[in-house]
Amino acid sequence: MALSPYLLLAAALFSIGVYGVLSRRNAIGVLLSVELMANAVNINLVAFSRAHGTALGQVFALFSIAITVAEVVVGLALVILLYRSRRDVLVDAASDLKG
Amino acid sequence: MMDQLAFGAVSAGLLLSALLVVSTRNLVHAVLWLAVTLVMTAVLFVTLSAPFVAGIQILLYTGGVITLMLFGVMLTRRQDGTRIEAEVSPGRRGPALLAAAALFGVLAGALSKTPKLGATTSTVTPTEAIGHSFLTDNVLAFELLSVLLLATMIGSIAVARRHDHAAETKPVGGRREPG
Amino acid sequence: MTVTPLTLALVALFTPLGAAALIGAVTPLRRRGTPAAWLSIAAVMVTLGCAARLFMLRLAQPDGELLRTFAWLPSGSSTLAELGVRLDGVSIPMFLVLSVVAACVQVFSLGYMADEPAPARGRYFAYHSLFVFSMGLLVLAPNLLELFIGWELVGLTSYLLIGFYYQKPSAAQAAIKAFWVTKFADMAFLLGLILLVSVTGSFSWTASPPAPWATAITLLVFVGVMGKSAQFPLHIWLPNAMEGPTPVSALLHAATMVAAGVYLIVRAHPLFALSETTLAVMTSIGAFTALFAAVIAVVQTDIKRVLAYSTCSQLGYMIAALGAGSVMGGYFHLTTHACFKALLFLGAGSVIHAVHSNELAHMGGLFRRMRLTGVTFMIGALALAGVPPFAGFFSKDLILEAMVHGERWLPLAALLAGAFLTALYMTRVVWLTFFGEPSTEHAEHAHEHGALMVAPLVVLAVLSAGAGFFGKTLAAVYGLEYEFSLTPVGVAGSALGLLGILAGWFAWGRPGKTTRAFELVAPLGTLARSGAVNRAWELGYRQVLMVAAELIAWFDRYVVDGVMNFIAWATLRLGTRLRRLTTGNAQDYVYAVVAGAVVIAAWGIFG
Amino acid sequence: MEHLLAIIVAAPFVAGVLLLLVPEVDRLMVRLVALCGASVSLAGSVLVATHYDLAEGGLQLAASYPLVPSLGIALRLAADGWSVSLLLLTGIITFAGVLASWTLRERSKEFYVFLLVLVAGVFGVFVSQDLFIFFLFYEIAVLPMYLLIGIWGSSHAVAKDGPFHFVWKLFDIGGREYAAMKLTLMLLVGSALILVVIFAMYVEAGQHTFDMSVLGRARYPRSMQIWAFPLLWLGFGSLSGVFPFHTWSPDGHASAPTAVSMLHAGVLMKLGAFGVMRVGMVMLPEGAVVWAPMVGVIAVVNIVYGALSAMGQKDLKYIIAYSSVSHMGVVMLGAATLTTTGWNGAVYQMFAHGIMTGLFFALVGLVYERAHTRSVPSMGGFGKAMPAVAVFFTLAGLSSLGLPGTAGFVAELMVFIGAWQSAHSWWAIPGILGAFFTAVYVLRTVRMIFWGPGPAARFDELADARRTEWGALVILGAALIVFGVYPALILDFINRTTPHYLGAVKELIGAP
Amino acid sequence: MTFSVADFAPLTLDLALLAGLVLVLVVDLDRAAGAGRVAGLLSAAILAAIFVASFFVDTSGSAFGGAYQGGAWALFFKRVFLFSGAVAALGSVEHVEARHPRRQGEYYVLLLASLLGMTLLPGVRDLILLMVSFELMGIPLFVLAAWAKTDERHGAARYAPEGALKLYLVGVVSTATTLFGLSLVFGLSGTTNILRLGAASSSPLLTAGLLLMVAGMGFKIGAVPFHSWVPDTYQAAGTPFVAFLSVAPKIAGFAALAVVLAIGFGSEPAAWRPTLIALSVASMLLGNLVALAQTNVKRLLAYSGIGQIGYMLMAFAAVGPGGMRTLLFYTAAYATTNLGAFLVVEAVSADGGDDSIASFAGLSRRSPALALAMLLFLLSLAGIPFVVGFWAKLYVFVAAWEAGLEWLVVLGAVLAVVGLFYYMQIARAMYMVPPSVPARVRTGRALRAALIVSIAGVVGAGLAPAPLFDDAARAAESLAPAPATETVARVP
Repeated sequence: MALSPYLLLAAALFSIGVYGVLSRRNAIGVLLSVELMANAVNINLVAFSRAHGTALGQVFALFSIAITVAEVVVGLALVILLYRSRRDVLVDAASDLKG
Repeated sequence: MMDQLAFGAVSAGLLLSALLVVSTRNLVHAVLWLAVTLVMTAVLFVTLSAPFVAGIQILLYTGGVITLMLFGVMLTRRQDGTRIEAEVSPGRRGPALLAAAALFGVLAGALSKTPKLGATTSTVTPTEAIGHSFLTDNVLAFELLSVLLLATMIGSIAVARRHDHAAETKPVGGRREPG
Repeated sequence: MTVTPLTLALVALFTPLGAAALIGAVTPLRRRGTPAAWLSIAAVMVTLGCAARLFMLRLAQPDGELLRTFAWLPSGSSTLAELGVRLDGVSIPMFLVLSVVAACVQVFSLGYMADEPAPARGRYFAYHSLFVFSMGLLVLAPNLLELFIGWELVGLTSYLLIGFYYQKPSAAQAAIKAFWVTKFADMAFLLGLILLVSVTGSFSWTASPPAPWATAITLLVFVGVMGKSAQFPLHIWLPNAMEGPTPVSALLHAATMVAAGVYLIVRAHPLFALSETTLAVMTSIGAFTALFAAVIAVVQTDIKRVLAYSTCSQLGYMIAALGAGSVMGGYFHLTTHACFKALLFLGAGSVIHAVHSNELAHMGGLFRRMRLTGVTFMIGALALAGVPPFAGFFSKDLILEAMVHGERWLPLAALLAGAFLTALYMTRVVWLTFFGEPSTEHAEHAHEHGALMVAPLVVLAVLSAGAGFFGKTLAAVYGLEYEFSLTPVGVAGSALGLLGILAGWFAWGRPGKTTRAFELVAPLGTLARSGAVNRAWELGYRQVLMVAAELIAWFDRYVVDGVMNFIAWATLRLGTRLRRLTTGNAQDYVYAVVAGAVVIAAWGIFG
Repeated sequence: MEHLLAIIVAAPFVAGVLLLLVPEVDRLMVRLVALCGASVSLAGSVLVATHYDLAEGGLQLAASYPLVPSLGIALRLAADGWSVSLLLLTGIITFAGVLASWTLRERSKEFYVFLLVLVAGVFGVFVSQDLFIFFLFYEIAVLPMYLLIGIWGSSHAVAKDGPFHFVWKLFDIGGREYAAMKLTLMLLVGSALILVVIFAMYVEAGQHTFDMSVLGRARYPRSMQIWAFPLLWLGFGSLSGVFPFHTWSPDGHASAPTAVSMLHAGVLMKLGAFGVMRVGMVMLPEGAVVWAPMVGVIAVVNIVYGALSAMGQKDLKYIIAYSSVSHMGVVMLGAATLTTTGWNGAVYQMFAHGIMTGLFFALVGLVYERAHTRSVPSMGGFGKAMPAVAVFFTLAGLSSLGLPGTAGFVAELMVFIGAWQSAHSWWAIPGILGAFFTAVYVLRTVRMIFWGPGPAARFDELADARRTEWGALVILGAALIVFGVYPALILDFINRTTPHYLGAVKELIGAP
Repeated sequence: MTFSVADFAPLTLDLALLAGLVLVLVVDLDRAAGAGRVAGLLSAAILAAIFVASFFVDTSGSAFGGAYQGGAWALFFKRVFLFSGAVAALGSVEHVEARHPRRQGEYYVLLLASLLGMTLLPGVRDLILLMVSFELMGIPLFVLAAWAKTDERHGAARYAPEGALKLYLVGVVSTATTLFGLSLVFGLSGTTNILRLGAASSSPLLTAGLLLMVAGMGFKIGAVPFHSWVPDTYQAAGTPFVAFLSVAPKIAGFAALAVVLAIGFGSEPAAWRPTLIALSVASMLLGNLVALAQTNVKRLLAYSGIGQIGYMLMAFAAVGPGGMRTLLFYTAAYATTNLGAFLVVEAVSADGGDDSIASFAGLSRRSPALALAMLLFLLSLAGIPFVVGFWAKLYVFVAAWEAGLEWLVVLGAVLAVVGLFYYMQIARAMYMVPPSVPARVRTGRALRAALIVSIAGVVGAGLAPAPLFDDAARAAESLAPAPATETVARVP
């Protein structure tokens, strides 16, 4: 099967993630969307791995997954911190710093 | 042919669930839709002969991330607690759509302008190869990853832990009483 | 020990400069006043001695010249300008005249300025010494550049001396007015010099630039002359210059400095002779000024102003003569005029010193009280009026002859009319000053002021009376031809002079007729008092120059600088505006990242 | 002798460093150290003049100290005839400037430190034979100005008016900090342009050195010279007050303390003109020939416009500042003539104007210090209370209006002759007109301040020059006369160098 | 493929750093042994020791099958990072001790972890390793940015989560973008070996991948339009950390960019050069202009830093060894200068200031040395002679000019003057405005030491830039053969 549909799929998923990041107000919603973007990366990697016929892409994807998880953990910690300090997690509400 | 059909079905589910992740009003639903997306991705990986990655995907993402996210939702629910909403700011939808569409357009355009990318092969990579790769070529990255995870752990705890709040309001000079 | 002429000249030139420097730099000397005065007089006496010796030498050997120069400004491998000394038949007599008059005036000043505070006197004599040096530099200049240097320096001393009473606003005004007007004219002079050096490669008056350039150069230089020698319409500063102490008026603004323009033309006559146009212009302007200034002199009520306009008028004669080609006429009249006009001014000074006023109306009946002054003043007046055998008669005669010779009929008519008017206004002055009844307390108690003030009068009176007979000697020294001969026009000139005296006596000489006489000249008075020329210049200064200056000052501050400020302002505003891009909303930040990525990628792929 | 130039440049700097060790309270010591630094440089400058072999000409007393070999940068110092004259100028002005600011009270130690650093930069520029070092010194000379004006300057109100009145909301126009900032920014924009051209020359010459003699020998393409020259002209010109980039000058000079005004108008503005000539015209002759008409026209505008602006001012410092703008126009006019006489005149005018304006600002400082006002119309009759100040002010004024016997005359005469001999003879006419306008405003100013009845009772602190101030006045005044009477003292140096530098230009325009 | 002990030789310094990290962690865990400032001083000492060791240890050679390449290039960056880390750690001691007494050890552990990621980056020749070290550098920074969560001074506690979250959100999106680009580049070239990336046949998709990577890394260096987090995060986070954040990760970002672009795709600069130029222009313009309108010193320095990044991008865009050595020199100059500037801000705000320009009023009279130090840093940032920043700008301009970017040089030069305006606002406050509080600024000893080191760097390299420049030149040359300048397409 051709590689292009996979890449297209990943691109679409990535774009949906971007849409989510840009439109969600809730920080956790944004994090979810970031997950979509990261997931798109993994699809790319695994698809390429298949195309190359080597394990390299998969290894890459595993690293990517691990890193994403680490990011999410930190992100959630920050969100909780934000919640503690502001009693909400609305991204656009946290805009005391500007200019 | 079966490949295409399977791919079509999986990708349709994938995209649909992803769209729901970003559009559903209920945040808990969004988390669950993300779980669906991640599982569908794992399925896709299986069709791409990457069962190990699929397994990790399920384990780490669906098992770990989704749980974390749910915790996060619970912890940060509004104090009135009536609705758990993933508010979408109405003014942002249009521009966000525009940006996402433009991004997709650029990527799709690049894809379409790129001549024959070749097909996927049917070679199935054995899991051992992956493990081998971890411990040889990428051992350094692997080791580093552990440091990364350690740092993440320390950092997350330091950020999220509550108990040092009260203590730190009055500086203690960082020195404990001897003995 | 034989003293070379060069040494004499240098000693003559630099002794006064040394005196000036000494008085200027040594504060106690200046503060004391009297020692400074004597130092200055000693210096001018040295100059006089040297000048006299030079004159003698010249008489003995009237040929040749002494020229000593050194390179002053180099330009590349050549020399742009030289300075030095030139001793010849033109410079030596003038130098003598200068030193004689200067000596007389300084001695006179000793008495005249006696009432001034000591430091002011020190300053006064320092200026005088500086003037002698500057004028000497002008006279002995070997080229037009050095002449110009001296020219400007005498302008400076003129400025300083007119403004001697600097705390008096009118004096202050008069001083800068004199400087501005002459400086304005000197711009043309300088431009002429620049043309000269550019065309001929030197500042020498013997260079002969091609015809059109010659006209341009001489015309430009002549504008400078008009300024310095107070020719219409640049004469306006001279009457105001009478704000200075009267001896200053005698020396600078009658005898020597104002005559520098005439001297310049005499000096540079080879150059001026190259252009018929310039000569014609000179005659016209000279003759017009001679008449115009004489007319105004008739109605002045200030004794010094009468003499000032008279000076304008007489300088007009000289310039007209030079324009008509009579170098001798111009130079001769310059010499005689220096004597009698200095005499007249010093006489006036003596009178003013006595009555404490310049106004003719405050005088009267002084002849009985100041007999010597009266006699000498009248000698001067007669010389000025051109009554034979006084000096003015001979020189004026020569000028009128030159007009006939050059067939300048219109100027001749003007000069003849001027001769009549000259006699008229001098008679008026003499009468109103010395005869009739004293009109003020001061005039009642007027008296002579001792030998120091009288002696110079006598010396000058002798010269005024007798100088005319030495025309031939002078001519020999000049190296020019001169033979006195009585011509119809000369007779007419003296006749008109006598007529003028008569008319004057009729008008002012008979008690009680004065009022009617004024009615007679009323139209002239209107003309004079309106000061149309002066007003035009004032208008140019106030309404054009000052307004332009204020406009430009405003423009620079608020438009040119405004634009600079605006650029800074706009940059800062832009910064403030761009600041709003950082909205504080993290999603906007992410949006920027995505948009940036899309644009970059799109540009890379499709661009 | 080999290190003489280095010593001249270093002396003020070393004195500045030494000053840091002197306690602030020891005011006399602070001043003496500063004066020592200035004296060493002045003495060194005189030594340079005496040791410069006129017969040999060219660059002498050369010394080179490697600095950044990888870029071909070295501290190359050498003096030509122009340098000699401008070194003397800087030495004299600095010395007089230290004397004139003797009575400064507030934070005087820091003041002298910055002042001396600035002076070191000025000396450096005049003897640099490495384009990069030239620029470096140029910057050192310009930058301390910000603090010198910003801290020790004075403020005044400027009425809000004109089409750009809204900028008053944002800027404190007339304030010393505003003036300091404006000056610094405008000059640094200029520096940026200079830097650009310096790189262009460096790259274009391709010799990997900033040695000016090497860069000077390089043949730059015509197209490059044509774009590079105006940038240099603008860059350096902004410092020499070229219209319309002169507007920092009135505000800057008006706000600056006495010694700073003296140095700035007296020496710093010359750096700009020197740069235009030494770097722009000598090293980019084709550009110079192409752009000379514009340079000349703008110079003429400077002369007349500056003089008229000065005439329209009421603030004493503004009058003198605008007169500097006008007189620097004379320098630029001389440069634009591209003739030997004109160039001699331009460099001589740098010298003459430096001394003259130094004297002016010293006097303005004295008057301001005693009268506490700079508004000329409010003054009057000061001559009675401060005769020496009046005399020297008049002397400076006479030099500025080009009276023979003062240095100003010599310079203007040569420039105007050069202008007439150039391809654009008419330049001489507005030039001369400017001299006349100068006579108008200078004498008017003298009359308004020193002449007339007075002084009014409120000017009870008026006093004549005192001790060290006398020193400053006498030195500068004497220089004006000495160099006006016997210009050969430095003109010989200038004239020894000019034909050499003008060679390339003359070749291009086919002049003999 | 196997590896041997020899493989670790090029990584000696990094391993030492890792060991140091563990040491600090252990010391911190054993609180009774005396936590306090020990962790900070220990970290600083470790970093300083490794920095010194870097001059004696041979770290050249390649390791792990070419995944890592030691040598002058990597070493240069390592030193910059170690220097920045040491100064920042030293500068943090009093700050952390006073404000986060319960979280001192973690602070330094995270700092060291981030540093470990950085020191590896320039030597990385493998995409996976690149990704991991990039993240190792980044994730601790997210956390450290929120460190002020309990600091009640001037509302820091309220701002900290916001600033950190902004950094985080922009960061993760950028990371995702980078990774997406990385996945495309990897996929299309079929290798994770960076040295072989250039061999892939160029295609629009590859270009897209490459540029997405550049965009993602643009976040790290804070180039416009990926810069928006910079001022907010700087304002919110603890100043000594900001000092570190403002230099080390940015330089590391450049290292990563250089690894990918100059090493991976050095053969076809046309693909990425225009992008860098565009980013450079945007950064210089926006950074310098917006800085004009700032009243908070940290925000001002943030925007000024954005402008500085523009100059570094200009150097990068000059391509070739000329550009690269210039970039290296600039990074070093920028590191020491900006660190110093922020540490002065810390010194002032630690003693009652509030980061506003106004709080610098009269500093020259309160603490002349501190004011002079700040002045020197500001002059260096502005690019004024005799401090290192001048040479940095100079080299950039020369390199850019030689690369045919004359117009960019003109723009940069003019904007440098704009920059001077806002730097002078601080200088003005220090020297011309009378102080509101006359008291001397009390500065901790460690902070003072850190400042002295920075000053030494700024002035030392300002007076004698040659050694540093030669070092940078050697490092640039040791990089994989870069394209000759002639082949660089001139940008219209």
